[in-house]
Amino acid sequence: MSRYLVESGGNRNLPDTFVFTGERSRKGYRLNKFAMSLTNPDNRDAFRANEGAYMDRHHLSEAEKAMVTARDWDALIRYGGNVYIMVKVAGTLGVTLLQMGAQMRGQSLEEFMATRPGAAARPRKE
Amino acid sequence: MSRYLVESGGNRNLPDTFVFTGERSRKGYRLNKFAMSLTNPDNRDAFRANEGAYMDRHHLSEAEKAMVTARDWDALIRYGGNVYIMVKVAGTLGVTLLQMGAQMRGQSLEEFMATRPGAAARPRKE
Amino acid sequence: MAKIIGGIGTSHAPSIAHAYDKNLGQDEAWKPLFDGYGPVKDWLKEAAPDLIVMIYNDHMNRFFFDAYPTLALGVGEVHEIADEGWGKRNFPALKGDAEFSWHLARSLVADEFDPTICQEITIDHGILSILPLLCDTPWPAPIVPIAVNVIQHPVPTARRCYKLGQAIRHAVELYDRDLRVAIVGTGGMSHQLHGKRFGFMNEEWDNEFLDALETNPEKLTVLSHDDYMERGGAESVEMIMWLTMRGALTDKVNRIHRHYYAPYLTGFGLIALGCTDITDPST
Amino acid sequence: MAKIIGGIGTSHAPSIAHAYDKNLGQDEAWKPLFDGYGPVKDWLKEAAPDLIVMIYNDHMNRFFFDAYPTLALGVGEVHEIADEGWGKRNFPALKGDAEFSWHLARSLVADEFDPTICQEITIDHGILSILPLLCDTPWPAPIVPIAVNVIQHPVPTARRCYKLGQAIRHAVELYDRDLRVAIVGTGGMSHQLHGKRFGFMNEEWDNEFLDALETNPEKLTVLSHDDYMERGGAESVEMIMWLTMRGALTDKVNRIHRHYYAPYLTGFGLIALGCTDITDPST
Ligand SMILES: [Fe+3]
Ligand SMILES: [Fe+3]
Repeated sequence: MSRYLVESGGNRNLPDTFVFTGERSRKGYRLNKFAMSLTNPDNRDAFRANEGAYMDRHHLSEAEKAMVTARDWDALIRYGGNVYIMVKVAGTLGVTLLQMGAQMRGQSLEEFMATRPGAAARPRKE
Repeated sequence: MSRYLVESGGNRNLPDTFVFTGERSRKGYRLNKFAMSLTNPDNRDAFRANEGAYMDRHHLSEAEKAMVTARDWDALIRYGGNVYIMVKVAGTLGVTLLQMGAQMRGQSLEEFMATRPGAAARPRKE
Repeated sequence: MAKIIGGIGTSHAPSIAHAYDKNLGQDEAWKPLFDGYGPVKDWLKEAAPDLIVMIYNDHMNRFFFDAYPTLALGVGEVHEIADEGWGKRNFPALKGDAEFSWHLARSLVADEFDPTICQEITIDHGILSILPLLCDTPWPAPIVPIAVNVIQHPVPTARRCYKLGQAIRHAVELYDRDLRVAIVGTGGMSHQLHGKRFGFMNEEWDNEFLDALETNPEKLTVLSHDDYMERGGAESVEMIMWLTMRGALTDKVNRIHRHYYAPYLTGFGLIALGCTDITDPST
Repeated sequence: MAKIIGGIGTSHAPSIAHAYDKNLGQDEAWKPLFDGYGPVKDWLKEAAPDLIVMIYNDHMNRFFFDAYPTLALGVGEVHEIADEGWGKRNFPALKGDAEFSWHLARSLVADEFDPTICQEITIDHGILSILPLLCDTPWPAPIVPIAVNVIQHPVPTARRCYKLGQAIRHAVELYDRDLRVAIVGTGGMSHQLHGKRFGFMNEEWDNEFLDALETNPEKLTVLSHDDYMERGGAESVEMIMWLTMRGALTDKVNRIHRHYYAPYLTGFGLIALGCTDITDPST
């Protein structure tokens, strides 16, 4: 096998893993571009004020909009969203990375946190 | 001498030549950024409508503005302007590359064209 | 398995675009240039490549010095035409080949090249000034653009550009579809566009370069940028992009055509070389 | 002549930034992490480098996939703080060192690296999440940032990252000012942030990596990206940036400090290594 096939990542079909390959980046391009725009505070305000209108301005497809509207992080990432960019959508909507992760694992936040080594040490108040 | 000094360009002090080094790019950054903005037709209109105001919006220094106002292509390039970007300023102002070149050589356009091998063949009407 | 059928080295220049758009191809001053492309255009039509890889440089129409790539690879399905400061030229956008381009990206990165991967790229006269002289619209094949920094020093060495061509050949040979690929390297031959040396041309050196490019390209890879700039003028350093084209071909090549004409500011050179491992009659 | 005095490998994570900004450093959950940085912060203060080269990755805060660099080098006099989607953090901009950075650009390009040269770059948690744990403001030294693509595959090989470190060392040794340079490589150790494998950590592998990084880094350079992702989770491939730091050091190194803590989502690792060719008592 050519060296590049060994090196280029995502060839080993790792379980439950969606390596962010060029193919995925290409498919998720428009979605990620929309989400990247949320690094601008005015854009965050505009998105929060009217999610649908903001997504329309970024030409998202109906399927893409539906995944955002449903906060379906698992679907968004399978589709081609990059997790580091999807957290910008989540952050704008007040959803934390821990909440995203619990959802992707099909758990409640409490169930997920109980699996964390540091969880016992963490004040659970917040 | 280290290989990189041989390779990095602009070490041989070529006569009448201003190699576009990092140092020059750094010094001319603001000037080149202003000129690069003229790849947008609305910006070209705005610049033509009021050169001074447009340059102020791009925070050019008085010295930078003066060189543009004087169409002093030689000074602009010595200063740090890149010739491929300065032609965007010239083009917006209706000045051709041949005119820029003649000026940089201290010649009239006719004098310069007379030095060109192809000039004899060229219809001189336009 | 894909294969490289041959390559073209050619100058590029805004003046060529201007002459084309003003319909000056039959003008006395421009006819020698336009006619010179005829045989290469015919060859390209006959050879009918499935894909064209084009090595060129962006003249600050897509990239600025806020983030100027040493190497940039366009991986999109389409590449739009740039506005260089006097309006977009009236040509259809270029079609890309995303699948091949991403394969090329994988292969180049594994081979220790560091391209900036561009899903959006706009094309300037580095490609578009000479493309209409090489083929008619609609563009006959998808184009994969690779932009090399030859503007803001440090620029890659001549040897590095040659090695890039070898790495492109390697990638093409690894590709699992039966594509016939042509490669084009563009860049003005002798010219300098600034200072008292504005208008410098060196016909002798340009032809020496064309000789060596065909039969002994290694000789050109050991020259420094100052060597190029001294012999051909500061802006002629872009000739190193022809070496990328040459690096992608077989060691020995068949010359299809060669042409040179230096009327005003730039040595306009043109060379088409066929790979000797290609037996396909249509080449 | 400049010299590299030592290097630091460290995780980076938005959660560290969050904990810092919420003043959770003495919180039971975060205290082990923050305390772990104490000895390295002390060492850095004592060693007082004149310049810090930082290898990190941008998480789509400066660059997007329209043009995503495999390597990007910040050459500005100042590097602004990025807004990652929840407001800029309240820190002063980083000071750069344009003169050294352009030297580094020249040396890297001559050594066949193809960085995108950035006169404007904004810095995200790849650097900023851990910088306040390594030193106090005002930032004690200029920082030269090098961003590596570890996000959008293809990403550079582990070996290439190591070689980049060697090339940085080479450039530092060519520099004609007597600078004492530290190098930092950042990147989360084991972690995966998506899918059912979200939250995956592998303490055993992380520590094996730390062992080998110190004494046998070559062993880590032959692993493929899939090896890294299988052992540490998909996002942990950014560990290859630690190899750049290691490649810039002497073959043998003095361990200053090592720390590991994996409370929630990411293996937080930290190692500081001094170069054995440095006799300066302040290191
Ligand atoms: Fe050019
Ligand atoms: Fe990271």
